[in-house]
Amino acid sequence: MAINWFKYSSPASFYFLAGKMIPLFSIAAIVLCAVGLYIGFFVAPTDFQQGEAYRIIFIHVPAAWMSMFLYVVMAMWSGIGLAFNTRLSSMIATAIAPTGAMFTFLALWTGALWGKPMWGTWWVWDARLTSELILLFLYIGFMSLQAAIDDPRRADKAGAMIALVGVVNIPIIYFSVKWWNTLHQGASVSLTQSPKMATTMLTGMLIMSLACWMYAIAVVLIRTRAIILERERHTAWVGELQGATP
Amino acid sequence: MKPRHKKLAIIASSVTALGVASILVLNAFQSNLVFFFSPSQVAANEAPVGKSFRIGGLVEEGSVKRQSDGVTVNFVVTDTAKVIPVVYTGILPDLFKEGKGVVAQGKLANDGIFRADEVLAKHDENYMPPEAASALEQADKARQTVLVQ
Amino acid sequence: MLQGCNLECVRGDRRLFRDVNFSLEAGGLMQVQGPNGSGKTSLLRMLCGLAAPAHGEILWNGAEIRSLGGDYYAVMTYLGHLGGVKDDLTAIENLRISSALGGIEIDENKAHEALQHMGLGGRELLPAKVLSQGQRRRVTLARLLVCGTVLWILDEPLTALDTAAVKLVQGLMERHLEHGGMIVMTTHQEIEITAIATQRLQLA
Amino acid sequence: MFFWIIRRDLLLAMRRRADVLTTLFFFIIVVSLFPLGVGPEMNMLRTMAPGVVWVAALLAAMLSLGRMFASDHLDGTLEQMLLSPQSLPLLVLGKALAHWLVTGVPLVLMAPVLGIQYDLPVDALLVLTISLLLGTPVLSLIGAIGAALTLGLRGGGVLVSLLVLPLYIPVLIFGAGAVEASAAGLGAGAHMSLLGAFLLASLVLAPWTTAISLRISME
Repeated sequence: MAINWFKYSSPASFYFLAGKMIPLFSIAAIVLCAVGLYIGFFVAPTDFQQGEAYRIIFIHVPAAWMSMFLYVVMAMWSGIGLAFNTRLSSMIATAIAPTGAMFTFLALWTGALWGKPMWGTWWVWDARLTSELILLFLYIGFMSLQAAIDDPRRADKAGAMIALVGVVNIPIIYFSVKWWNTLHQGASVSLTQSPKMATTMLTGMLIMSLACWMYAIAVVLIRTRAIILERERHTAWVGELQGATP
Repeated sequence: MKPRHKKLAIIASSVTALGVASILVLNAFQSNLVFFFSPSQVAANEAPVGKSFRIGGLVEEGSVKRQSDGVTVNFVVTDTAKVIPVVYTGILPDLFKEGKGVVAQGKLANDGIFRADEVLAKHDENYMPPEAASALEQADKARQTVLVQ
Repeated sequence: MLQGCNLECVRGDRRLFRDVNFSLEAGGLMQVQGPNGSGKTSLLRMLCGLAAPAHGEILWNGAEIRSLGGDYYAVMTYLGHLGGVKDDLTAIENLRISSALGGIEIDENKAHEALQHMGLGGRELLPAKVLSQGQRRRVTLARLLVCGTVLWILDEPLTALDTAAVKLVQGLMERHLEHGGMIVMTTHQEIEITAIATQRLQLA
Repeated sequence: MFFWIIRRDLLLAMRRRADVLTTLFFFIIVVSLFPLGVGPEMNMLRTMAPGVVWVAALLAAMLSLGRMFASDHLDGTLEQMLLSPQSLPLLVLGKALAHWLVTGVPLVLMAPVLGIQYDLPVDALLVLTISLLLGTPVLSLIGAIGAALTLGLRGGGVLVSLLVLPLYIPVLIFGAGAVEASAAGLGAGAHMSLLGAFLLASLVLAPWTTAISLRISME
């Protein structure tokens, strides 16, 4: 292909490319979220055993998926930054962390709200819940470590180490419901089996996941742009940018 | 030792250590690291004696009986092989129904009745509208009738 | 042969230096000069492989030093401005451990000799915390007597030393250069070392 | 070389006995405070004991983590280690082992005595000691990663706990779980074999990770 990918790996060109993409992803996130919530609240039928309370699934499951997915993506970009010394990938990893932590917190919170009426408890120390809590701690550790280091290069690399060490937790979260007898139910959607949900419910959930995904991309791009500006503030192109918009 | 040999020795011992570690993990998973025990495990004396633990299974159809005080409930937990009678005083979660999953924490008394301090409902990963559920149930029944015939 | 090509150093937001080039042959001495904060220590840390240059490469006999790893560390001795002397260990223990870290294990007698040569006779068994600054520096420099490496990278080796010790160290360096060794050093003092090739690297 | 490092660190610890004893006394005091706080009800104390001893061990190990590399960093010895022709992961393994010998082993030896305060039966004391014996080296090894990453940072002490404690959770769960399982008559085999797996895996992976982290922090 004729596209020069390396061109976009320089912070300056990525800055402008991201600027153009942010509106697209933001609009996609808003539209998908509206559609997903509409399906979730008005179209999807009542569940045969949980009644209306199951509708929290439309936020809970996408948030939980994103919390794990974003961690893997963050570790991957960190690892690339560590291995190939590419500044941009480390910046993206730094930008992902707060969003990932937000989704982890959301998954835990909505899970508690769901657990109280259904299971009869806000919280149990079963393997799924505990490992998801550890994930939140890992995000927090990553962010605090980076915040404590003044030299951005060292911050990137040190963060990458903790992100990569923490990756072992992801399969533990995912498979915890299979490996141990947990109170948490198993996965309703998986690659190998047909989904164990009614089609409209599944559609709503998938659309909400897509919405969360688009939202995450948009926010991460915005945050990456801010990080780029901060780190490159002494370069000529940022100077020109400031000159252009006084 | 030459540096090259030293390196090989380090790699070999690392791989061995990781291998043994995975064997140990697999070994552990065959044993009893669980959130709750099934009635069969309790019957096989795999559950703790005289200590608080959790049992999990299905609430047997037709076994739920409310006592006269209105808050004490008797029911039977089954995993289709073995059963454990349970007594519990307190508020039950909404999802607690006959034929559905349940996890109860408490102690097994000498009379073989499990005295629960806490009862949690465990639901499965199936989500569908009630009509679909009843249709499925009917299909299931129909199939069983066919099998019986 | 040690070569630096187009080296650039960035600390935080500031670029300390760029396009630094040099080439150091056997028997050569390179003196790195420049005012405080010009990046002398940073350059030395790059040359010994502790820090990576923001740009450019450092070659030892034609190979990038980072790819050589332990093979490079085996022929190089770096003495930073922190001496690596432990307060709670005696001079002799300090010397034996630091040279063992450098890959050469020496016995008590050899360590004794080296310390004596550095003018620390009779103080070998005192814990380092009771030694003066200059004496601690001598313990650090005693490593040069036992290390047996080709390339010495010395960050301000002469600070805190009295005139006698400065002479001693200069003599040590001269002998090292005569035997085909190489030295990269920073110093604010005037030094009198005769070498076949002395070069000065000025950092702005 | 490996043994040189261990010998050196043990020698240093000998000359600074106060540091070692502080950690041990911290452990003893924390464990002894709980019965005072929750009251002398023996049944409750017996159930709490494994958790309390393990949490105290975690905290004690973490308190001493700061010292693992800090003094070597301050006096320049750490630079020498990084520039040693010896393999850095091996040196790190030596340092972690020395850290364990100095802080972990005293805790393991002290634990049965403290368990008596909690009226633990003899077989539970034995399981507790074995679980600590398997688990405390893991604390030193994993802690080394955190100590290396936070080297020379402001507020490194608090930060290291934020990084390391989540990674300690599995050790805590299965370490304390071993005692509970054996007290419940289930046998602690599964827990022990998991702790053993943690130990072996961290023996291989932690020194290597710590070595990379040290190079990052020293750059």
